[in-house]
Amino acid sequence: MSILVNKNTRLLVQGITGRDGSFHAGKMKEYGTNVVGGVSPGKGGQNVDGIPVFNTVEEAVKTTGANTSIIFVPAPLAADAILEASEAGIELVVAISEGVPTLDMVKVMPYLKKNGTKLIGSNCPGLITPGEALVGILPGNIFMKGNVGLMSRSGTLTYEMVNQLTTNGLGQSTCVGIGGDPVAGLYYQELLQMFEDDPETDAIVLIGEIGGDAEERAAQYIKEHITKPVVAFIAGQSAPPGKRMGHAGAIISSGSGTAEEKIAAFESVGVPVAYRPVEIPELVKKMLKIN
Amino acid sequence: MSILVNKNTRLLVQGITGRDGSFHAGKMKEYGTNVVGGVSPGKGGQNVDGIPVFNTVEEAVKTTGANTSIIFVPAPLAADAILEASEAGIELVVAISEGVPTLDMVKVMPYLKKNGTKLIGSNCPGLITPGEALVGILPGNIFMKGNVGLMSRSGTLTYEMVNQLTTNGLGQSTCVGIGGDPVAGLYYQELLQMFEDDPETDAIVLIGEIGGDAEERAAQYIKEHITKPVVAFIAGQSAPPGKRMGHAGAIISSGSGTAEEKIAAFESVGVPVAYRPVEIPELVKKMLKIN
Amino acid sequence: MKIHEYQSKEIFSRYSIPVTREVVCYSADEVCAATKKLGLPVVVKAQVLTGGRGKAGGVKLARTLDAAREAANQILGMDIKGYTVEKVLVAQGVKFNSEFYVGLTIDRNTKSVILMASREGGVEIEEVAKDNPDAILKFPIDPDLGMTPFLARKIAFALFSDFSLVKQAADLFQKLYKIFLDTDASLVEINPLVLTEEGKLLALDGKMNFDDNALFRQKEINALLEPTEDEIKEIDAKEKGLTYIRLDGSIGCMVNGAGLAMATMDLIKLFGGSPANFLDIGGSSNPQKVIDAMNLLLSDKNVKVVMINIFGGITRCDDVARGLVTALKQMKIDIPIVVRLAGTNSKEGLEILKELNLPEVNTMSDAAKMAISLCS
Amino acid sequence: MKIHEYQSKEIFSRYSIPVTREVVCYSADEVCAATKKLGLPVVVKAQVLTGGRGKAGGVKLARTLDAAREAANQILGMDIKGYTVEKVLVAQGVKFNSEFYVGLTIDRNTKSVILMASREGGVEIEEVAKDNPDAILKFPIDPDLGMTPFLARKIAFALFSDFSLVKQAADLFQKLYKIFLDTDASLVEINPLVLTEEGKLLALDGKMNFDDNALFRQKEINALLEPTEDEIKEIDAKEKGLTYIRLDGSIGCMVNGAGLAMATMDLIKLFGGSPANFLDIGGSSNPQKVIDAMNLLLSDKNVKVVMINIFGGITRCDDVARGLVTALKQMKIDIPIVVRLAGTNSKEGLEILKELNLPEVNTMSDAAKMAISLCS
Repeated sequence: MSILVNKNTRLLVQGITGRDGSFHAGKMKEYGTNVVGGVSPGKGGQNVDGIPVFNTVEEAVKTTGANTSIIFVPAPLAADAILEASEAGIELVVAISEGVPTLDMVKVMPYLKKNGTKLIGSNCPGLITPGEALVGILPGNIFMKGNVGLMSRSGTLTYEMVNQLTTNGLGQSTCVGIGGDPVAGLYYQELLQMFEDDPETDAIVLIGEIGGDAEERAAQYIKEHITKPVVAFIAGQSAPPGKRMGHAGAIISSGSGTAEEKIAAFESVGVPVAYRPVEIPELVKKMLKIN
Repeated sequence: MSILVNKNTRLLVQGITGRDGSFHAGKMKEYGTNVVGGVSPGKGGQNVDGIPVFNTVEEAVKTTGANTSIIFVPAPLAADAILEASEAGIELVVAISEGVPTLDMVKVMPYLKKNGTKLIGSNCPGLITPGEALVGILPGNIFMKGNVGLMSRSGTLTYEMVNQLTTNGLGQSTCVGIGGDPVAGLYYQELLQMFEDDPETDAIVLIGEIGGDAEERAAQYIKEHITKPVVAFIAGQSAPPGKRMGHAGAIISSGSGTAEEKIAAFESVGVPVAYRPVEIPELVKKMLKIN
Repeated sequence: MKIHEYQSKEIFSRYSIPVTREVVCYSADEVCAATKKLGLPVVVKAQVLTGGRGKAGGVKLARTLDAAREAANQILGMDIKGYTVEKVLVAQGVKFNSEFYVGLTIDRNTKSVILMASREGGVEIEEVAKDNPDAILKFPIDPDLGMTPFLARKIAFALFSDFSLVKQAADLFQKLYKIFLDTDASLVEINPLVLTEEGKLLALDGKMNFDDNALFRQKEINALLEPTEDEIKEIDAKEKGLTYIRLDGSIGCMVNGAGLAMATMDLIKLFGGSPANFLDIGGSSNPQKVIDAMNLLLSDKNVKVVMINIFGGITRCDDVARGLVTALKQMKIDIPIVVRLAGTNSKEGLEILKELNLPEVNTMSDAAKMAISLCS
Repeated sequence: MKIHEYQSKEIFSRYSIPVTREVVCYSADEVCAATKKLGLPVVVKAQVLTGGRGKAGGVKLARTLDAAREAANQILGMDIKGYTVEKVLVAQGVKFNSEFYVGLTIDRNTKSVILMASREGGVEIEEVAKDNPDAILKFPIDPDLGMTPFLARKIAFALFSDFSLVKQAADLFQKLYKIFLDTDASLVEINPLVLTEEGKLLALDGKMNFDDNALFRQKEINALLEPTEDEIKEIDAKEKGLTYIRLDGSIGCMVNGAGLAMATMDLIKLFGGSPANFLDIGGSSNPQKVIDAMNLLLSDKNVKVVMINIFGGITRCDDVARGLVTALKQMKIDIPIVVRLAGTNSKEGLEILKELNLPEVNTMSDAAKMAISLCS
């Protein structure tokens, strides 16, 4: 098991002929992901690293049986690419593109819901089920197969955390970078439930950030629906109010969305919070009663 | 039983303070329909014929438990009234308003589908389950309770047909005027299936018109899904090509949608077609083996 | 509502859709001047609000100035399906490699706008639809999404393989959809859309129809209305709440409801008569409407008998009867009238009519037969 | 991106939303002239791109011309949260009966635009949200339907009982939503929306923020950008692919990824140090970016130590190392640098760095502690 991506993932790379698209298509293939095709309008018939390129997602899906798609197209075109994937019957869309206008994402959401398409991102590093499939820009080599599920709003901070887990002998079932945009696809709640339902996941690491109230909602959800142990980390405890820290999510204003509030929310529902990344593996081991 | 409206119908009249709205609200109440409220923005708190008036459909539904709504508002406002009913949780909306712009209706449809709201019309005379509920502008006195289901794209032609049935001792389970607009709610197929599933309906009368291919599609649907006897009538056999006969539906052009084609479609699937209204009761009796 | 080819193409131009260079002309002299301006060859095309002008000889290619003048003389004043040609469009002659069809209209089944496209343009698309339906590609457009870039591209890839053409076509489809929405169209059509020798897509012809129900919010489109005499009558009627269409027969019909009106005409025909018109007096009744309807009906001098068929629903039979009595008192009517009343307040209506001494009929069939017998 | 009150209200006006009559002024003389034009009383309001100007004394009512001049003198040049007031808005004094709040923003949870409205306007809405959350009504807007007339009316009925006000408010809500979409806003706010003694709704104040990601397609909005000096630095940084925010500490940070950057700052603080900035060098790496980042970081003279924390994903550690070597060769850097490399190509990176003779650190914690010790 695991969640969302695995050996049965048949991946399409939208924007495969671009700089990032071609680079990461190669990396994902190298990792062992079943990359079945790429899409780049006007480049149909070519191939990138042996991966066939199609003009439209529909054509690519028909030919390759792709069920998952990763999007590297420029931000102004990303929403359209997501819609194209959904319309063609792709089940999971992972949008890496950074800088997508928020109202584009707002417009996309009802259509995805109608079609039952799952979305991760935009502006996210993707996800990985170690040893099975890497669908994203994560550095595959730091991951290790195991029973810890991880979700995070941040990219490199995730790598840091995963590195801590792996070097401490804690492998991962699936790690998901959900991205930091104001309007994004799958979020803490949905992923918590998926990890809860996944027999291969025994503990969950949730990495949050200042801004918004997603962590507070996640804490509430954990209280009501999650039986597996969860440990959390919140980045941005030192951030000054009213400053945007790179992610749209990471903004504190008017006394809501602060690290203190989020930490309190988790602790009030029995979720231990790490103050330093290095504490994460310790907490997980404690929850799983591993020495 | 019966379909769509019955003793459990709790009806709201949108546009109840208008000329047509107030007149027909009274008529429907007089017939015995459970008219629980009306809506007219700015007139909340008043009453029409003892029927309480509300400012919004939401408020009306909360107060009265309405499950069905009939719309008499002017055509430019009709689509918005339909959306308002759907958003407030109304299950069946009957839009009488004539002259609604087609693109307004196009815009409305996905929302109704998402909400599971059933729509009849726009530009329709409504429907009746004799002895239980009249939701429309049909003249209640010509109907008689019985086992013939009837659906029609036309208003007064329906009355003519019903009159033929009633005076020949053939009562009706439910009669539905589906309206003649290019984009309308429930149509032949959906209603055929409802009548098929209704234990109180033993035969079905389908009254069609020239223009479009709805009758051809209905014939195909009957062939594949309907086991109860169906008889049909097509108006417009004498209409000259290229002329619009009042209903948007009733236009023939370029050799498709003619009465001949529609009649042939029905006859090819074993549905007898009446050439004069007076033949309808004869055909129904024959199908039901009544003398 | 329909508009002329040149008007459709003016709208296309406003949305930066490439069309032929062209000039509308009302005389042969204007055609010559336009030809000089555009350069030879030119195509002279009748501008009439009906189809089939090609078959009727309303489109001519001219390779010389004299030929242009001759074409103008032939086409101006020509009668095409009852429409007199009062203006022609003089368009630059364009060399092209292939012809395509693109049309947007409302699809009753998907309840959305649908784009139809075909590689077999330049011919009557209805014939293609009949003979080779697979040659017409159909793409319903999700009303919530509209014509997204990916959909426009998908359609374009289905027609073209060259990516430069795909881009041109996708852009065109998005613009056409925008035009459709912006103008409340019921049809937007380019046939043919040609691929010129220079590798450009260009609208050689253009056709637009509009949703009459939406004209109230389309002032600019409404201003383009050019009704024929018959249509003016129909429009006047509509303003009075009546739907009137003139036909060729001798039995004037006045009916409430379009379906019943058609069924009445059908019955007259079935029994060997010929209806003079379609006249629907519509839903809610009032006596003035009946008077207006009677006046309208009798303005057609071919009418030898009037048959009135009312099934009362909203329309109350007593109102109709009262209107009829008033109308007949005001007007000198010297032709026979047959009235059949049924439904709401029919008894009261028949009582009111007694003073007119009309023949007694009970059913539609009786009324139709009576009207036919009084006609001959 | 933020704009001034007067700019927001200019946009409102363009959509026919009633606002106070008002003039922007840059000097006390201009304020006097404006006061004469508008008539007494007037309100003089600081125009700065930050909140809390009321508490800071940046808003004054003037009942005489002298008072207006005095207010102008007091407010112009005033410092509000680090922003110097360079212009004031002189607005007509309006008599009103009650104050409301209306705001539109993005709701992460419903993934749609949400309209918030309250009868408790005129005060800090965040305080209302905390003390009396039920006093703020929230209506998410279906992106497929938009602000339909019925929704606008429903919201309006929730605030007003007088139908003339309901109609005014519903109209206002539809316009505000249109502004939100048309301008790619992230916030559109009227606080207070007042009900004047004449029974009209009027925007007394106005606030708009915009989605930075959409500025590429909002040329007009983009032209309104008025960055402060710090912001100019941030914008320059962004153009180079860097996200830079200046803070008050002494440890200059260079990190890849916003989350890791924040975690790095948190760690420095946790160990008793103080970060001088947030600096995210972002995703894909190239040496020039590191040089730019280094230049940017060192332009802050408070920086006493540089701490570089890179976890290689897309960003390859050898690229960062190469950039660093190049940068250090080009620049004269006389303060200590601590570099921690992990992830993709970290070994290669560390190898490249050897020639710089930097202190050796392995973990984030080690690096933070080392930076702090080098700082004192």
